[in-house]
Amino acid sequence: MQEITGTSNRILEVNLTKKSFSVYEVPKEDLKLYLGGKGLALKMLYDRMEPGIDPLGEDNMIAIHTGVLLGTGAPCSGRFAAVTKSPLTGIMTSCSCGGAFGMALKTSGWDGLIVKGKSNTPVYLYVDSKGVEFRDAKKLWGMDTQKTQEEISKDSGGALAIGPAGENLVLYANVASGHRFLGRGGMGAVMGSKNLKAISAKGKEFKILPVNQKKFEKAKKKATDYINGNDISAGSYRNFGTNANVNLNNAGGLLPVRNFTGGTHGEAHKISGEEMAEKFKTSYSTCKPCTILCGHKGNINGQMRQIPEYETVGLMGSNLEIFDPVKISDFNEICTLMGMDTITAGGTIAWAMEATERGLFKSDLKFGSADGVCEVLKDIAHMKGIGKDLAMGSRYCSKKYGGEDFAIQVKGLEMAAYDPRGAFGQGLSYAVANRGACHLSATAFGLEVYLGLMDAYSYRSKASMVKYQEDIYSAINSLQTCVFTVFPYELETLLMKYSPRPVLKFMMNLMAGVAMRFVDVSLWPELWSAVIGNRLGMTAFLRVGARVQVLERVMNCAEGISRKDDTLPDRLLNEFRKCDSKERAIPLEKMLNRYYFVRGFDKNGIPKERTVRRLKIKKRMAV
Amino acid sequence: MNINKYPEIKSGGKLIKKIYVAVMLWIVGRAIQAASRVDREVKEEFGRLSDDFMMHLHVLPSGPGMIVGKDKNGKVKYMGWNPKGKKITLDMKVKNIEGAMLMFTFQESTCVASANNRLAVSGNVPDTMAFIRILNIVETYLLPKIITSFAVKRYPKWSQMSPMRKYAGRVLVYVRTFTF
Amino acid sequence: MQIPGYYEFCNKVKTVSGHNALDKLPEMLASVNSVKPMIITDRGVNGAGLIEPVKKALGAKVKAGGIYDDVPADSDVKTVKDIAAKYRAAKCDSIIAVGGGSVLDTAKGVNILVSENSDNLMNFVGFGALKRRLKPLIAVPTTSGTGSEMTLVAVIADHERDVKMLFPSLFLLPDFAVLDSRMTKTLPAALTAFTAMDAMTHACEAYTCLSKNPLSDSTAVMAIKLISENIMQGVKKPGDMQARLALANASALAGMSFSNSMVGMIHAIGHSIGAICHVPHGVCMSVLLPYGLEYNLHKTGHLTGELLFPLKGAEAYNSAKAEERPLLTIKAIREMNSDLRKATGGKHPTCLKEIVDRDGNMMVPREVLSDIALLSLNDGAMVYNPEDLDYKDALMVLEKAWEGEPLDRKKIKKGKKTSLVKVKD
Amino acid sequence: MQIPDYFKFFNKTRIVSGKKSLENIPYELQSMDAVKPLVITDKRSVDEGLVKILIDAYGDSGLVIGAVFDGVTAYTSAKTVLDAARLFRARGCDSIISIGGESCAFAAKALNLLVSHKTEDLLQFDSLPDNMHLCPFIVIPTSDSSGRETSTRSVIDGRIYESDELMPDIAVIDPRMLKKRGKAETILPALRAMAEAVEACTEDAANPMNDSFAFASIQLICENLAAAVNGGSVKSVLGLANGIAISGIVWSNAPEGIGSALAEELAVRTGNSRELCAAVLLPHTLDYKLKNTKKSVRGELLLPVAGIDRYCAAAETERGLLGVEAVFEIVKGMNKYIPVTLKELNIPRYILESTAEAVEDSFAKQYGKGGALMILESAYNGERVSGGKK
Repeated sequence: MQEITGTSNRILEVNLTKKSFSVYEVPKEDLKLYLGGKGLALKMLYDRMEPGIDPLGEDNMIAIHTGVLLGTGAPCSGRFAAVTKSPLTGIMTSCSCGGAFGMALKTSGWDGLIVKGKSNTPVYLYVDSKGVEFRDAKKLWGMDTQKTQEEISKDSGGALAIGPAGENLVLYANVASGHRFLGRGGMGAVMGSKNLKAISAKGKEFKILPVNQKKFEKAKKKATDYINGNDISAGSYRNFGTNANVNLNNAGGLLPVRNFTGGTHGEAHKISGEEMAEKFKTSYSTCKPCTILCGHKGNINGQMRQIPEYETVGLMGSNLEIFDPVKISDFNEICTLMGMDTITAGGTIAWAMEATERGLFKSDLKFGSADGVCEVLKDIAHMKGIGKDLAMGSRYCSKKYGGEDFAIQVKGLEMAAYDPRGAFGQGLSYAVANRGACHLSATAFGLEVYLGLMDAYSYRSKASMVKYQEDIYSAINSLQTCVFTVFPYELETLLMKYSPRPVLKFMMNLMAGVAMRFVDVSLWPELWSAVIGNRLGMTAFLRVGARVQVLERVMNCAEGISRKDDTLPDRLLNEFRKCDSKERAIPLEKMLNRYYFVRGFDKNGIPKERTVRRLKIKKRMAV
Repeated sequence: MNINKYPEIKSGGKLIKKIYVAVMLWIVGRAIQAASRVDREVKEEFGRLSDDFMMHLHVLPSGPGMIVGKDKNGKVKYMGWNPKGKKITLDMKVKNIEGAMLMFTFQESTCVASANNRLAVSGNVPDTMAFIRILNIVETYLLPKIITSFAVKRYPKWSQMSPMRKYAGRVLVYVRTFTF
Repeated sequence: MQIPGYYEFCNKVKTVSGHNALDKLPEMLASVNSVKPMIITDRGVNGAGLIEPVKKALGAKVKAGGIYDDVPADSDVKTVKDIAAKYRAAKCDSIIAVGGGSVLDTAKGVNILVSENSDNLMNFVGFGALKRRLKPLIAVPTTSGTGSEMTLVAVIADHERDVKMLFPSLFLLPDFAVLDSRMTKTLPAALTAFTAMDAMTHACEAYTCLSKNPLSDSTAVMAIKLISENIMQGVKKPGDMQARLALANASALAGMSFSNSMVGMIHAIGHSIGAICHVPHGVCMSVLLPYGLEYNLHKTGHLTGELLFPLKGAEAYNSAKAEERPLLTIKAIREMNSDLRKATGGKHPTCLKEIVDRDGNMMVPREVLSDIALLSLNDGAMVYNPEDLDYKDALMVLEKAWEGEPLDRKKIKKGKKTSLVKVKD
Repeated sequence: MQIPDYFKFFNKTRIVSGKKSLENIPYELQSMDAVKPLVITDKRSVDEGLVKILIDAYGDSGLVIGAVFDGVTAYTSAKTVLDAARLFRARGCDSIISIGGESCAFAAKALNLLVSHKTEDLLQFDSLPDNMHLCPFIVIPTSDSSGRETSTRSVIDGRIYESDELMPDIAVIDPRMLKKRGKAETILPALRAMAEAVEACTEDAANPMNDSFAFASIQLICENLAAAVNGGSVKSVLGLANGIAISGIVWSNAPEGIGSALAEELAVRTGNSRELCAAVLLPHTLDYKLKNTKKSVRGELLLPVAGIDRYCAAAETERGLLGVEAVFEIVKGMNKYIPVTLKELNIPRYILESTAEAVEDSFAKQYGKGGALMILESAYNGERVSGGKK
């Protein structure tokens, strides 16, 4: 078992057309500026890909990067990042996943993988320390994600696989690694368009050792104490998983009900984490290694199944007014096997139900009734019947059949299960998130509703709060560690833990920009510099986040994104939730102007020359 | 969507404008009556009109009006504003108070006003033409040259040739208009 | 194209134009769901066999409710009542009016009576009397000049009380105007010339009078262009269907233009000549056109200058300087009149004294001019003329028009000069 | 002047434009037997005080406004129309007035369909007859209008409803309703309207009546655009609004041209506004037509675009080319305020290809196989169309 201290900095560049591969050494400069994970993967695509290429064409690429912390045993570091150009939204999409493939790839001696070109026959890759083998995948073609992984994991530590949805180019097909997914943006369809069925890695050939073992152990212990001390990471998430959000959102009026018309629902408790844990006697089934342990599995009428995450429960449950956890779990299983993103599938089916109700679309889907949904999901995966249209996402369908005002999506990506009208900051976050309506770009509702540190119904200082959270999340995704570490690492620090709540509230509401600077985010850079060896201060860490965010915006603007796309669907701007008697509307324009100013964009949402230069982003595309 | 969030809206009134137009109509009515005695041309025009000529110029829907016509023995008289009990042969309706304001602040001459479809005239056409000519002459008497030259296509030549007729006429018309 | 301070433009008529546009008649009737139309025409049109294409177009599917073909030269109340009675007896549900201005006015009158099912036209006189859409009315003009298929005024005379009733209402606009070149195929050369010049006058006056507006301007320019390009062809070769269609379109365009921008002194005087000497309307128009433009030169000289382009084409316009253009336009119209006179073998007059009836004696004696002048002062069109006219001005114009010499412009009493182009006296 | 063998022309809308035209509305409604209108508008028009101006104009008319429904949003959905219909019936209204841009007019037309047929279901109207009796409908264009208010079309939930009767009875263009807008917001609706009018009169099936309307619209827009954008004088803004309103009528009487089809498809795919796409594509569609179609571009186009003097000074054969160049001048002259190439909009190539493909087949006969793509490519980098005559 050889050893790697720090990182190997070696990236595999695989060309599917020529069936060849080469090794790319990451320059020190990029490692310093982009750390790794999402940041480095994005930078690699920025250097190689021209704007305006067809996402399902031959020139699209997928860049996977494991990040520095993976394999070192740091808490919640079992995740890797992947970036590509999304066929669903036509702009860049970056996902992170906790599957076993990451560890396998890292311990095979590689830091990342770039896939280019297109193979004319179905193929899957086998990676080991020597390089890449192109193996025929004809007999794998058509298998679901779990069966595919069983087939090829005889000689591999972990694998990535697409299901029938990816093969049939469903625009929101995802990529499975064990029970975890590179979920959003249709990365499965990109692999499908390259006839790439799976990638498996041998793993367990190298041992990853941090450069400064003593400093790393100290930081690791501090991190573990924080996690175990925090009541969110150790309390609600550890016991009930992400579904702990159901009751919180229901109380805060954020729960999506009947295609985002209602904010709460009486029967929401049936699908809450607490009830499911007790009903299905759940046990842990998480990314490896993890300290928070939020993933769960349970006995659902006789079968041991992964408990659906909150997003699935929200969008395929309350959003369709279905409150039977077993049914939701059935939908989740089909999406897992077929390899489809449950958020977009849920959002599109919710649109279809309302469009049918209004006579714009022909289907027998009805709110509140689960029958027909399983068949529709299968039809979508195989592009049959109405599935052919629904496979294109709700933006395409609403443009074709009408009903654009209740297609709940931004830039083509369906909205996650938090209704922004209950947390205005979240509305801004959805509008400006680089990926589309994604909640992992900045979880503003956490501060506004869960912790109650900011007034949910005011626009004041929301822009600087969203900008700060976007930076910290991008930075965390560039280490590559789990974003749930935000709660313990930030809230358990001395300043935040012991300062009185009213002072915190006052500071956050009025001077969020200033208040944010006092938050102690030193733990992440400590872990990172312990592993790599060279110093990374807190401000430099946040600047990496800002650099990655602005780079992604530059790449998106080169695809035509500007202020006209930073908006919310009509329903969320002009209609009001049933539970909101005061009928408060989201002041998006005000927040947007402030956000552009804080971000250094011009009035039309294009990054200014000065901003790009100051963040040391190499000018490559005419924006 | 609750209905009573969208209330019915009654139309307000434009009292000052109505008063202004009423006063102007009164003055012009009286001035026509005066001019029919003072000015030769106006007398001829009225002469050519039928005996039961009765003209009612009023503002829709219920705005001020004036009635000028020939009484029993053929004399031209201003007969107030109430059309009840009178047989109107020429009915000139101004479509709205704003149209009347444009006319009586002389931003639009009578010809331009009818060209702009501000007036709805029913009754035979020759009477209308005669009335317009009479109105032009009366305006020449009532108003100074600068204003009238806006209100008329061509400032009447006779006012240069015989200033006596114009100024004497103007004095007489004013006297008759404001004495009862 | 200066946007005026205020204007209104309306032409709610569905125009259907083409060499055999009449074949679409059943389709039109269906679209206004009428199954039993009544055809109204006059003896001249029926005699010339112009009803055959209409009957053929209706064919088996649609049975005409009846044909009434003795509408007199100018419409009167009695005829309207007769037709209305026939219409009700045959339970018709729409009217097809085939003919000139008087047939159309009669049809409009009938349409009022049958739609409002009353018998007395009097209580619909004047503005705003009609409040609802009337029954369908399809106009098939057989002369390319009056443009009455596009106008909203119906004039019906009441001969007992010798008064002309005016019915100005948007609801009187026909639903369809069918411009079929076969309808004017048999129009003799002289009539073609008169009616075309009538349309030309409509367009020229619409371009220069007070209610001038962008749409009337562009339709007027288009009409003049079509007429100047096709009039000679239409007169010389009556069989040329393309020229016929062009003239029919031009007349409709001119109708569209003048029914919104109104006409001025030329029509005022023309109506009076028609009323006193019973001269066909088109004849007076072609003679008086140059004089009207000359009289208003100091007011609308620049607009008359712009008319040179549709009349004589781009080269003539470009080679002339701005000051010369108005006079060139008037000269061009006079030349057109004399060319038409040659082409129609002397039937087309260039001045009032040359107007002769069928058996050659003069229709407009000199001594009648003063009555015409007086009558023209009271014609509604005078309101829209850019310059005022009193009795002496009208008489001077008529005398010059009688002689056939151009106006002596020094004699014109000029109000405020608004012409942007200084035209040499 | 070539007259087609057969054509139809219909303009139901009466244009009332200019000073104090709003005050005519009570009289006009009464002359159509209506006394109680429902006003359909959007929040922006209410905030700008346009509704207040109408209410003042109603002063002394003795009439009542049924209600002011301001629920119309940029994307008009059936739900909004049904709400308006409920309000219409509850207040016992008998006519409709729409204040605002395209979406208010579309909602008003759909409302007219619903209340005149006393039904709740919009979807039954897939093909509309041309002789329905609808309630009196008055449109009041504002600075957001881009021409479709006075057209025969209404788009609700992305579905198209088209009939001659949907045209408004009267379009009242009053300078007080034309509030000042930013430079781009003034230019775009005007250029889109000009694109519709230019396309209508350069089609093969152009007829003299629609041409005269188109020429009037183009001339009004070209003459007033520069003044309206810089100084914004009342006359120029009023002229522009008239030009835009007339272009709606012209568009309804002409077959759909390749330019507007491409603009529509591009707007749907890229999220840019229809006005911007139409403005960018206009010169290049013309340029392609000039060089690669049999009929090329007729000389008469130069007259309204460049004015009578430049037209008469140009040689007969040159006019087509000069007309196209004049259009280039006008559109490209606006590059300080709006993007004038697809490149500036960063539209990826594969979207250009799929747009061209979607539009190709219905115009292949007239524009040849690769026509649509060539137009988009030349619009991408802003150069003249390659190949063809010059």
